[in-house]
Amino acid sequence: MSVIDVIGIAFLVVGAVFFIAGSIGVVRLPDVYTRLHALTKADNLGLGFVIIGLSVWAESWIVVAKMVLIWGLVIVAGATAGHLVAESARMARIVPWRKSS
Amino acid sequence: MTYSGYLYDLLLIGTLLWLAVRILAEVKLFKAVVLFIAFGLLMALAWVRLAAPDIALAEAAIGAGITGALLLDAVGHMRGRAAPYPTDEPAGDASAVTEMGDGRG
Amino acid sequence: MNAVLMGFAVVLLLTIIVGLTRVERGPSPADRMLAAQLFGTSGVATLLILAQALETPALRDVALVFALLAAMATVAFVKRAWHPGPSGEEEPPCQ
Amino acid sequence: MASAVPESPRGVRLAAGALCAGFGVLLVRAVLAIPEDHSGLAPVVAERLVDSGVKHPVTAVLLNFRSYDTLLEIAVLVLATIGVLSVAGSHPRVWAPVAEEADPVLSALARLLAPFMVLASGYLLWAGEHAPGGAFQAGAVLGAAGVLLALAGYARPAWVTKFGLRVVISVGFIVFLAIAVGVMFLGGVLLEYPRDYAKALVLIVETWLTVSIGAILVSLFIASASPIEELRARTGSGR
Amino acid sequence: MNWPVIALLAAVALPFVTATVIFALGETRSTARSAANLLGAAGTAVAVLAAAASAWQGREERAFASAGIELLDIGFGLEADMLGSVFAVVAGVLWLVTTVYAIGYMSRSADRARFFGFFSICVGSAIGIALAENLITFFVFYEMLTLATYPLVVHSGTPAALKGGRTYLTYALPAGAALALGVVWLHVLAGPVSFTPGGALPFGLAFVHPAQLTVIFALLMGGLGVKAALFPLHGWLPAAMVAPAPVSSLLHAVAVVKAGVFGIARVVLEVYGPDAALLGLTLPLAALAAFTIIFGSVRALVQDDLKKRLAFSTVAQLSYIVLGVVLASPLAIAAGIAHLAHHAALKITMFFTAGVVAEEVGAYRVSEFDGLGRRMPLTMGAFSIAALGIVGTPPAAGFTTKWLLGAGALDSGTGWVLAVLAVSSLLNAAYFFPIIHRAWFRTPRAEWASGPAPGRAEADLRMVVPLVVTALAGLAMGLLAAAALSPARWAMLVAAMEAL
Amino acid sequence: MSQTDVYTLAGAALFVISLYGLITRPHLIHKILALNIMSGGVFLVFVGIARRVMTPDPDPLPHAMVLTGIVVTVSSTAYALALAKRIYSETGAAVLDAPDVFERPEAGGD
Amino acid sequence: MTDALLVHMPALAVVVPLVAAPIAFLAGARWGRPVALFATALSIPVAFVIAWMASTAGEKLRYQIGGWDAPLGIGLVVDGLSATMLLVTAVVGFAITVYSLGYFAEQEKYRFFWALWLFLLASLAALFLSADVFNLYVGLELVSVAAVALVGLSGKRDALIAAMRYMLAAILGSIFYLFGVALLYGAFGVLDLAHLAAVLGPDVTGQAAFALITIGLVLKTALFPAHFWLPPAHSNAPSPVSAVLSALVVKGSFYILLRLWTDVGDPSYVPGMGTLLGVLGATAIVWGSIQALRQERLKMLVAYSTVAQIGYLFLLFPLVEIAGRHVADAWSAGVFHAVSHALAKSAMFLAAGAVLSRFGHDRIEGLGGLSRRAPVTMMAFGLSGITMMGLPPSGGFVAKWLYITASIESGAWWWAVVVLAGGLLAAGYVARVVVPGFAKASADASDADVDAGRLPKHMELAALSLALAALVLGVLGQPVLDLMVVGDPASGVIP
Repeated sequence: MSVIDVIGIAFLVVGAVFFIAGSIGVVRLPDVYTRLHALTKADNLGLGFVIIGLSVWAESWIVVAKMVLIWGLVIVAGATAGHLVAESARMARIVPWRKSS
Repeated sequence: MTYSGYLYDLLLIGTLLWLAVRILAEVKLFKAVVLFIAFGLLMALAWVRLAAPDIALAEAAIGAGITGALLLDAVGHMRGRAAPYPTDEPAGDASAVTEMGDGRG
Repeated sequence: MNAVLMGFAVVLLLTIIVGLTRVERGPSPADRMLAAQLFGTSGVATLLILAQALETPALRDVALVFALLAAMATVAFVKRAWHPGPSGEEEPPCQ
Repeated sequence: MASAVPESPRGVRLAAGALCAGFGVLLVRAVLAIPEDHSGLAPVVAERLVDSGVKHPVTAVLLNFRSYDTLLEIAVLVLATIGVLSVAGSHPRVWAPVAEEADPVLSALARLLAPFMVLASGYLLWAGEHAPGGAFQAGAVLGAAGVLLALAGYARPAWVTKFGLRVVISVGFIVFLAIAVGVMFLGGVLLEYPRDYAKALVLIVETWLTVSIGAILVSLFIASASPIEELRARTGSGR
Repeated sequence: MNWPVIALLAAVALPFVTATVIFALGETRSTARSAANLLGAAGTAVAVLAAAASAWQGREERAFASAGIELLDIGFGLEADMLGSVFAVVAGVLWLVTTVYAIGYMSRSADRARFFGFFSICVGSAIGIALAENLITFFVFYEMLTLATYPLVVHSGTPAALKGGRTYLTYALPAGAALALGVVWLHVLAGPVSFTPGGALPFGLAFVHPAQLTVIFALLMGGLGVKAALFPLHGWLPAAMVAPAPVSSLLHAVAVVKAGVFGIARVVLEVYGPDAALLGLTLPLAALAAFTIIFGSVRALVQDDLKKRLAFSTVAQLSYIVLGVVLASPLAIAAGIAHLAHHAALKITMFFTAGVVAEEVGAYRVSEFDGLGRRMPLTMGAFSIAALGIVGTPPAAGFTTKWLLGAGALDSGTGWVLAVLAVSSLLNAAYFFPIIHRAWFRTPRAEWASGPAPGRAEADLRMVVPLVVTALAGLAMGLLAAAALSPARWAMLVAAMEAL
Repeated sequence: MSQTDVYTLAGAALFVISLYGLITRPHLIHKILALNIMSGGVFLVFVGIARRVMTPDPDPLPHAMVLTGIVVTVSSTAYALALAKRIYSETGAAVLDAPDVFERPEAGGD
Repeated sequence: MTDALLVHMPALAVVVPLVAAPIAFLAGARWGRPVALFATALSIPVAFVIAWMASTAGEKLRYQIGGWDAPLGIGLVVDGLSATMLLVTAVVGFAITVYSLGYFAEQEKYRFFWALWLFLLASLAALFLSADVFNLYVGLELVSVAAVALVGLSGKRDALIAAMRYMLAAILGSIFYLFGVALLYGAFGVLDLAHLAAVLGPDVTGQAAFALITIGLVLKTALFPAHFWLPPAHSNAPSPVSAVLSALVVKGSFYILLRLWTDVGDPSYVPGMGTLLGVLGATAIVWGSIQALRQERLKMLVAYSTVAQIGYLFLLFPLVEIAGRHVADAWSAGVFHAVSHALAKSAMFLAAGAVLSRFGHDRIEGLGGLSRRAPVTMMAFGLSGITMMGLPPSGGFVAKWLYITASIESGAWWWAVVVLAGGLLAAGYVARVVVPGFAKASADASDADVDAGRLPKHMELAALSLALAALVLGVLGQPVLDLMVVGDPASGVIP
């Protein structure tokens, strides 16, 4: 296993951790607004690390570019989706969670 | 084939079957449809595992793009009235609602 | 190497399965939809990893398509499926 | 829940269970008995691939070896679209424009993503010649772009029955059919592409199919989607 | 194609062509329709006579004119032979007469296009039955007759008519199914069956498959027995009397019911032949026919409705023919075949009379006939001639029949038939003489006493003339029984061939 | 049991599960979903069969057939959904044995 | 040139309506009519030429699409069976087109009728010609989607529900069929019917495939007990659509069954299958007829009659299994019945549609005086009823004749009893319409309106000519009987 591999795997591990965190967040966090964070932050970061990790093995820059493009698209989609869901939830009068309640 | 590959296949298939059962057993339409969208995604992963990227591509484009949108639209169309059979009560009457959601987990 | 990558794929699959419990539990449609959005991201990551593991570059195209369409379901959901009643009720049962 | 749809009677469930169990046994036996070493038609496809005009075997099968299947498949798609139009078209209500309702974030997303989707569609079309991809996948992505735009309020459902849309829906099929029949006048049989032109003809067919499939998928969505007013009127609230 | 073949084809085809023309002309163009109808009927009469003439000429070598088409090994064939010609001529010639009568009778009725159209089809089917060369062709026309008669039975559209029609179908359709099964079964067992004097079954088949042949015979008789109104399958005939008079006259006295007995004659004489007796099938049939004779006569005795009485009389008279045919001696066979024509001419006269009387003076019941002879002398005169003929008063036609039948019965050693004949004749007299007596010797109703209004005929002449003609024909058949072309002589020739 | 077998059997299982769902679930959306899953099961069997070859690459023919099948399924799903929605609009319920909510028209097809 | 054109005839049979369909779609309601009329008229000579080609060739002809040979490419097969079905499709299709010209009087609601209709005809032609099991799947789907869309065209509540029910059954049937195709390909590695016939062996997978395909097609053919979708669909569709559904669409899936069980394999390939299909057929005859006797609406009655008549088709499987092809031509009986039923049932539905137009309803009890108010229609109904009953001289009679012969010859006489009993039951339900038709016009219908809503002549004549064709088929059916066995390996050995 080369140094390159180690670096790649390390990034993948970080990515995986973020994904796991995101999932746990989605399951454990108390309301829809907080769970949105898990979605928009943890997972997108996780994907970013995975892509960085995979880039070390990439056969060409085009592949890397494609993966970065994909990352960008996912971020945009995630951000928009988060906004729309939050907006809808607000319209639906879902009350944000407070520690006191 | 590696053990992790086997594990992956079994997990994937197990989830697919479980999803199929859940989709069809689910009383809430919307939930069933979301589960079905997840099912489509996992099917795409299955096509990948079976070395059928063409089909994975089609499944991704169709499942995520059109079928999902159509199903969600249909569910939206059908949920104006709370009861599947029309009743004399006004739509959205609390008596016809089983589950109240306020966003709390 | 492949085995390691497949291991990561297994982990990502597990995150999807964990996410499914949120779809199951709800309670609001927004929660379910949100979890589904998460699968999209995980799926993209899985596909990219599998592209490497199975040496099938075409899977990156699949991932690209997934990424492009990731928001579709949520948008359709927001615009078409979810228009809750005055009380913010849960979606109706179908049976 | 007095008004709930009754679950199927117990007898039906039991019978269905027995039926499905029987099928299960039959299918498991049948599936396990499939010979492991079967080669199917893969060798024939590999052998003839050079004559097909494309390098990707699946595309070769779809658009040359068994292009008749694909022709009829597109007919199914067009047919279903006509069906949806006819079901939705006699719908008493007409859509009104919804543009003013567009969410700014959503329309920004649509404007950002739509060009990417069109590009990706072109890419998949091009890739189909030598790699996974092709007309259907490309068309599906194109259609998704249209659906996204429609959701963001850029589509006017009023035009779903207009002549222009009918042309776009059927043009792929018409071009495909025209080429299928046209080659008969070049001395071939139905759908027999002359070797030298095979690649070009397949590409022409695929391109138009992509356009049509995209249009069809958009129409399928727009024509049948319920007007937002109706949804809102029913619930008395919402966006 | 030579003229006999043309005549043969024309005899069957012309009525159908006429029907098509009538349907096409529709309800409104009644003059053209009547003209076409008369023309068709006249043409048909000529054609059947020509076909009969060809049969007469070729009587030595039987199959003179024939034509047909093949479908698989189901051959559809037509042939003018001596036996068939009798029935064909009876149906064809009487159609012409009936057409004249019917145009008068139906002149104020609705749905005439439908009526005359189906009437033509019925006649065409009857002639087809007569001239069928084999059992399958026979069956085809037989079923066509079944169906085409239905619209005529229910013609008036009243609930009673619909009920009568339903009864008719309830009997006729299962009979058709039985016949179909029998015909197909026989076809499987014996191959194509062409009617042949002396039987058409392959030699020895009766020894190989006696049980199957018996069952087939039962199926065939069950199928044919309905139209032949054999007890207990006769129930539809009185019910069908709701039909308009021309229908009762031509169809329920001649074409339809005779199709049944004619079929029995064909099957017994020209399909089974001697095998029928060999298998022991004739005696039960003869006994059944004899019982039907008595039964029908007794039932006729108690009917007050004239058409019903005539219907039961028909039930009885038809069995004379069956009885004659089954007795299998030449004279008896001749009696049966001759009675086919005799009874046709006589009974059609009586039904015509019933129709005229009902139309003109509104009398339906025997009890309303008091003094009717004064009011309608020609009509009742013809009726009386016909009644006497049927009763069998010498020298009328019925007497010829009974004489031949009796002689035949003695020949074949079935003397009990004589007793049946005697009882039946008494009963015939008992149900017809009261009518004659009432009509001529009872005090007429006031409005009838002076006869028909001065300067007017007693009824529409289009109705009176035909019934006089048929009565005279019936009379002539009896008086001239020994003449060269009389039905009786013709029947003797046929019988001679059949009994070979 | 090979990888292919597992997927093929899973296809058969999906077929059976959704057949049961199709029969017993009254709601039209459920029935449509069941049919989709069912065809997914059949496609799995197809692709599983495509893998049962000696060559490293799978047999392209079943792949092509599945692609065709997917298009066909999408078409019919879209039409079925449009119908289901229309039925819901007309009857207020998305089931086959909808009760008579509105006046039933006199005659059938015109 | 003529030779070159001849070669392409099989392709043309599909292409002519297939080209016309999108043109009609683009042309819209008004101009769709001449397009459809022209295309369906053109299909008739094409079908006749194909029939002529088949009978002169005396063997199966193939047309390899794309020039690719059989195991890889898709072939069109022309033999007696496919030529016969094409001929019937062309004739019935044209008659229904003529009828529809009057029936769909440029209503906006029906603007897509012509396109759907031409697609349906094209897909039927494709189905009848296809020599490839997967291509047959696509053809089946095409037929189903077109048929369902036509059923739902009116947009009425009952029609929509009927269309949905039909759709679900049809898709389910297709999926079963597709599973069978997958297994066949897995077991034998070919899709072409002829190749399949050559390599078909007694194999668990193959048998399961046959069973699955049969279940799927039985569902689509609406054989008892899978007939539940048919009566609502066929009775709620617009009448020309009902006609084509009963006449041709159910025959499409039956045709594939026939190919599969008598051309590729034989009924003994899966033990007991032939008998099972026969028993179901017999039950269908009885059950469908009894239901028809109980209906209150004319179109429901006719639809249940279809359920019953479909039963007859399936009697051929046990008889062929017991007796083989050579002893008794039960096979010909089945095909001939399919043909004559196609003609008669379309006539019957067209007549029912005319009744609906004329009376404004189709309640049987309210049909008094039909014979006076619409005599041609009544005639068409009555004549097609004769074929339903199987009485001479109709085509149905010849079919029943052959069935009875086959069952007596093979010693399985009970099938003959079923056939005859079915005929009597058919008489019962036909009489339910015909009898009140002769009644005096019912009280609510005065004679004044006899001329009020006169039907276009071509509509009534279309129905009448189909009924007459069914009738004449019984007498002049020999060419059809000769045609349909052309190229069939088992034919020509009738001892």
